[in-house]
Amino acid sequence: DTSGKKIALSNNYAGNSWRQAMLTSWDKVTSEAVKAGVVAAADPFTTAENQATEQAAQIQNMILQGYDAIVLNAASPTALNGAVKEACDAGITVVSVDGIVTEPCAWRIAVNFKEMGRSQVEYLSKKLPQGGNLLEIRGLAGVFVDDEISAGIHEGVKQFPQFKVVGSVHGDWAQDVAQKAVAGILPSLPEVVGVVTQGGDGYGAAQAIAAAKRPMPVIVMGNREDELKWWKEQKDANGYETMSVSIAPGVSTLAFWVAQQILDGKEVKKDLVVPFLRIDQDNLEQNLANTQAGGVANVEYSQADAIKVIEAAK
Amino acid sequence: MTGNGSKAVIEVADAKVSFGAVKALDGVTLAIMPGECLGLVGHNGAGKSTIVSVINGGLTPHQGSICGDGEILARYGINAARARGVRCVFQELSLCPNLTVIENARVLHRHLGGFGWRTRAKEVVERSLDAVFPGHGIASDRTVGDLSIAERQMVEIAMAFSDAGTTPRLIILDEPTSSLDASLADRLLAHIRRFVAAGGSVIFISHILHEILTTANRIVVMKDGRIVAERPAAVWTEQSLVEAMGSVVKGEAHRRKARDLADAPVVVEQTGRGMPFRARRGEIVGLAGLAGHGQTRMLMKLHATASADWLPRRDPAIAFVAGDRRLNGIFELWSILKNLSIASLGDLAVRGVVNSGAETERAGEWKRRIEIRTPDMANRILSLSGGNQQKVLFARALSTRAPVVLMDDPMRGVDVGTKQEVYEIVRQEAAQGRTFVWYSTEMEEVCLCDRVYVFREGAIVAELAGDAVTEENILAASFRAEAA
Amino acid sequence: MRLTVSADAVRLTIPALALTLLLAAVFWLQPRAMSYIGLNLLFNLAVPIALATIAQMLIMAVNDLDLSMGSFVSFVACVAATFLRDAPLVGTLILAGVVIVYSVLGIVIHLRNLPSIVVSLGMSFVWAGLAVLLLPAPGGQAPDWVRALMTMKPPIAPMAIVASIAIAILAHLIVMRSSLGVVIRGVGGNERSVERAGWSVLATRAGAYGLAGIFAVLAGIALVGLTTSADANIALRYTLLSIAGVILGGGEFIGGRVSPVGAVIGALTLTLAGSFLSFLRISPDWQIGAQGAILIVVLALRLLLNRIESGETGR
Amino acid sequence: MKTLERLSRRPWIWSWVAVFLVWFATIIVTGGASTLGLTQAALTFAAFSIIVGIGQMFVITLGPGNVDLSVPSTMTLAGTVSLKLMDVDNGMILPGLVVAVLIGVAVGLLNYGLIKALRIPPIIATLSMSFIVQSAAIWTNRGLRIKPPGFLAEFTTSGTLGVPNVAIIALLISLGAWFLLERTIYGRWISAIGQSMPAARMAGIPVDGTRFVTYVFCAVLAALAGYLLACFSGGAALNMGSEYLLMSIAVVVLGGTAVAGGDSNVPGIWGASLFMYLVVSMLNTYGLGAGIRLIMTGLIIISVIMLAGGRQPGAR
Ligand SMILES: Nc1ncnc2c1ncn2[C@@H]1O[C@H](COP(=O)(O)OP(=O)(O)OP(=O)(O)O)[C@@H](O)[C@H]1O
Ligand SMILES: Nc1ncnc2c1ncn2[C@@H]1O[C@H](COP(=O)(O)OP(=O)(O)OP(=O)(O)O)[C@@H](O)[C@H]1O
Ligand SMILES: [Mg+2]
Ligand SMILES: [Mg+2]
Repeated sequence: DTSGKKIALSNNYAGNSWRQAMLTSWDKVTSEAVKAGVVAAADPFTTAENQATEQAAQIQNMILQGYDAIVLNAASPTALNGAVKEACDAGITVVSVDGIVTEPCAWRIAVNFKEMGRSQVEYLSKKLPQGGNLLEIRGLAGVFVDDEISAGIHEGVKQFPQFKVVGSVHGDWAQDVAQKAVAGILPSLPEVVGVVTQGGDGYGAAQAIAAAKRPMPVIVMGNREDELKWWKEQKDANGYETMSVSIAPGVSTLAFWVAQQILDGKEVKKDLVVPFLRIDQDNLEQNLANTQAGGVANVEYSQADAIKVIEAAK
Repeated sequence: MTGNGSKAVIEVADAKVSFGAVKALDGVTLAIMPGECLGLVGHNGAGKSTIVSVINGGLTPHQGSICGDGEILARYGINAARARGVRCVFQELSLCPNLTVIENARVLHRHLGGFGWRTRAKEVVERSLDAVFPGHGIASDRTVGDLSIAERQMVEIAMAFSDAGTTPRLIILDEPTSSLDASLADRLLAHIRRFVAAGGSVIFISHILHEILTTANRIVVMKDGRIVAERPAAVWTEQSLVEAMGSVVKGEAHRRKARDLADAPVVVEQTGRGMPFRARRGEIVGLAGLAGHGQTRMLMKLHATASADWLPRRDPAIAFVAGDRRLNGIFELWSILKNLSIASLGDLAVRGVVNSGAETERAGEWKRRIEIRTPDMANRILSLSGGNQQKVLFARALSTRAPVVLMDDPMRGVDVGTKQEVYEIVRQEAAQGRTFVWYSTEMEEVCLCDRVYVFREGAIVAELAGDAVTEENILAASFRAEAA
Repeated sequence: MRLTVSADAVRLTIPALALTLLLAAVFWLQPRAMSYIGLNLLFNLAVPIALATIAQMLIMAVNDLDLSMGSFVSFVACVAATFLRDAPLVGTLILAGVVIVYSVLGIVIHLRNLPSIVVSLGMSFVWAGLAVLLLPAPGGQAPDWVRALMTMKPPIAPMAIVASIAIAILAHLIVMRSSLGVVIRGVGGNERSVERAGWSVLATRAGAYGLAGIFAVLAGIALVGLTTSADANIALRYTLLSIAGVILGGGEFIGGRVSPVGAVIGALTLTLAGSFLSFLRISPDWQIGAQGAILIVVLALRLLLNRIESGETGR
Repeated sequence: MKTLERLSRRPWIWSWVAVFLVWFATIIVTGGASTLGLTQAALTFAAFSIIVGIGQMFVITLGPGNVDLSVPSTMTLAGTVSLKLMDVDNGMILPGLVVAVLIGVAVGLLNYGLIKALRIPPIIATLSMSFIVQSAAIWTNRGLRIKPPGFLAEFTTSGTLGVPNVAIIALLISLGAWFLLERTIYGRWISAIGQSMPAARMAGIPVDGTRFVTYVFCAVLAALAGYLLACFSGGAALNMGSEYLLMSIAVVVLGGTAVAGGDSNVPGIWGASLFMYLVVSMLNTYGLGAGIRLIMTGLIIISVIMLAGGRQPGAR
């Protein structure tokens, strides 16, 4: 019985649509759970700036506030370990998700970001068997997710040597930054057949390429509504084909249920994996219809989903 | 050399210094003997401060040599000068306002360091303050920024006379009395005489001639970067000094005839502690009293009430001539021209756009009118000497249409000739209906006013009008409260 | 002598009162914080901030501003989590080297009469780049001795409090009591007069920057001791935090008016303000805005207390 | 020779020299084939930094400590709110613009209100305000990306006679700013305030009014830039302004405006903005990693200021 337990969400960043979708999902799912008496409280907290130090302080405050579990989307996989350890020592269950932490006492609900990067190249190799030049758009330098996805992409290129990454820019996971960076490097690039991305940057790249009046390469999308819509327009106009992949913001709700299960005394393995959310040519319309205008394609999880994930890991 | 046996403390021979086209020093030879007070006078921009910088080691002349005690000093710099006991009180205040008096002493005396320096510095400063300005009432742990200008000047002077390891031998005082009232100035002059009698040397620069005449042993007159006359003090008179400086003698600054202005409308008014303040149209109202007794504060308050902070006024109500020009007078990055026109831009602009032709013309007019010494009004304001900068501030205020002009001891560092001209301008403007509120530390100026308010401890304690405006009456009023 | 202390104390009362009020509010909201462990949790992340604030204060004392503080502390954290642990000698040499770089920056800024804001802006890119090269992805591990030091449990008061007091005293001795400190502040107050007294302003500025470098290095090391590992972006917000801390503590941008004890109090206040907010449980939409609001409130408090104080002393 | 010497004393010349060097180094990689594309891209993206940079320059001119840190969040709020209001409707373009400008006015008003009422340093006041404004942006539509009206999207991404439209807008704003600074009383006033606030007050300048207008002006330009950027990049994002915090300050100071206040110049903003964009493009083109890229950017900034600094500012 967890009806007396309090769970907190520690979030390090709220400045983009993905994180906003995550917060919305959290609110939707947990407020029902609280109403149903499953848990006593499920409060979300966001730091003002995207910094590990501020999030560490936030976790320390949660310890003082007496939460029983903390769901954590971490600014850094390692820099919060000190605070997480303190929380564990205080008897608090810590479940990290999306941005996971390496501290052994915490649970991790991880997305295989490497695989996410590799699968993009794999997809391209099926679409463009003859290979060609790729442009890579990276995220924010020095952030774990950026490094992982990029490593996956380069692994993929090694696996499919017909591809060559001829240019690499940092788009900071933002459409406008990506647009700017791509526009700057594009004039000096040879013909590009594919653009591999990290999410949130595909539409910006498409705009920059269109502005330069170049043939449109295959741009891997990141599940944003504007990306999907653009894709749909292109598809209708000239049969444009690509795929879209990202992690669903709703994973926070999965973490919520996992934390609830742990508090309930269930045996749960420390490392759980969630699949990423992939959209393909055939299910584009369906996904687009389900995505809020201006939002991110999303999946929310139920208690049953959580139990399934936990069982699968055993 | 000078030929009277003993060797000069410092001797500068044929020093030349130029700043761009301006020849600040054009071959100056000057020797300071032990046990003498050398008076140095000259119009604004004559090169007095520049020769001081050379002697002090802060400025290497482009040509010429410096000797000390008979030997040529090849590598002369600030530290060499200090090691020889040369100390300087600069024309502009040069303490660190954020430090306490003690800490300033530490900065000034490089060799005061080591464990427990605070105690030693405190001793050094207080001893010297007590000696120069007995009964000064300045606590040595106060932050300099909290002191009044007069107090800061006192501290600075006392520091120069203080002895922390190296005995001061030559003390240079560049207009030290400009912020001091008469009684403090007297104390300083007395101390200079004592110091000189004990064998020390002093270079004393002032525009207040009687101070020089009563204190110096020998007086040197500078003009346009050269020494034009040098005689023992006893043979100089105020008259002959002024003549030597090149100013036309206007005789005693004559008092204007007492006018009856009782019917003129009151244009500014302020009540507070003490007697109310009131100024009528066309009147010259003086603010007197010992320095730092609330006169400047009163001016600031008058200015604040009559000037707009949010919306520009179509007709300026009040203009201000600053005394502390570094702090609230000049704009250092700008040319002389822009500095002059800033307060009257409203008249020189059409719909907010400045008419640069009219601006240049207006500036040229004022350059002639009060003789700003510069080849080109487009030069930077900092290329002017202190007194000339002050003239620009005058021109700035007078060129507005404001019916009231506040003056915060504006003649600081202005030479005698210019002063006479400015007095004349003030008189003319007053006759045409402009009101002047004039704070001055110089009695002569206060006596030019139609009416005088005497300040004491932040309040007006006396009002003197017409023939009652005399030095004796003002002094009496200034000190009356003390006696009470 | 006694008077000096009390004059300083008067200036300190305002930030100190702000801190006390905030602390009282936090205790009222969350009585659990009123314990040894609670205080440690509230304040331990303030220790590196306090050190960075002192570093910033030293730079501000000579009328400069360091916009690279955050990326420099991040860089130091990266060095501490890698070299300092794996090859202590190399790590120490690197850290000594960057302190020298800081001094050199002071020299360059002085000699070429450059705006410190631009130079440090440029340096912030350089430090960030070096940090990314050193740790492309977050990682590394704090040296054990650092970890041990930062998690020490001294008797009576928690480590966070002890360390803050120690930092305040040390900085006070250096900046307010030592001759070097006086000259550094003198340069901020009136550079020309310091020069005329025969001091080398160049050397003084180099000294101030070097000292700031040392404190910033300590901040980076302390930070790694708390977080156990580093990343290239770990302390970016220290730039603005350190400036805000100095201001909160009664310091000023120009004129060499600084207060080390005030700066430490300012850093503690800023940290506490964050905690105060999370105890209030504001709607997520407005949590970021509330951080702004609390800064405003704390500063308004400073103004209010200032008014009261100036009313009392009649100044 | 004379002109060369006079030119070398202009504070903005160094950023322009740097621009040409970097531009040349970049196009040489492709043997000049990328000239037109790169130049157009540079003009397009520099335009946004120019617009926010000009506003920031006016504020920085007000003297030490004056800086507006709320620029990024103002851009975000103006972008999100106006795009939400226009809701892809071409007929709502003007109301959208008006709302963006009003947001700028409101932020500027609050900024100066805080500075004045609480007497806190502008750097702290605007930082606090930026948090509040950012929250307001989150609160209005939680970061949903709404597309701009078709006409605006088309207008902002295309050009006239080969010159990007946004660059033309930036040019018009720059000309206006230059005129304000060099020819009007207002320009004199901010320069005077920047040199010495007490002196400005004593010279009869309405100090508060002038500073207030300047902060509003800066916020309005930021809002305008946010509006344009949101239209240009196909929707407003919550983090769309974040780059422009350091950028707006960097272009001002690199452009030769005195950080100590009182002295500003518009051509330098253009040089510096183009430079900041081209440097990143150049390093990307050369395929350098993020670390090296950052280090190079920093070193180049320092070298430019070393070349430009140490000069004796001429009489103005
Ligand atoms: N600035 C950031 N700092 C840290 N993590 C981030 C940042 N931006 C995105 N992430 C993380 O990177 C991963 C991918 O996020 P994603 O890029 O899909 O969102 P997003 O691009 O920011 O959304 P949006 O469309 O609008 O910009 C997620 O784990 C997300 O939380
Ligand atoms: N730093 C400088 N740059 C350019 N010109 C200077 C500089 N310092 C002094 N001058 C010029 O040198 C000349 C001598 O100046 P100085 O300050 O020595 O005059 P002064 O006799 O002290 O005048 P005052 O009585 O007004 O103080 C003046 O014409 C002045 O304009
Ligand atoms: Mg994104
Ligand atoms: Mg002089």
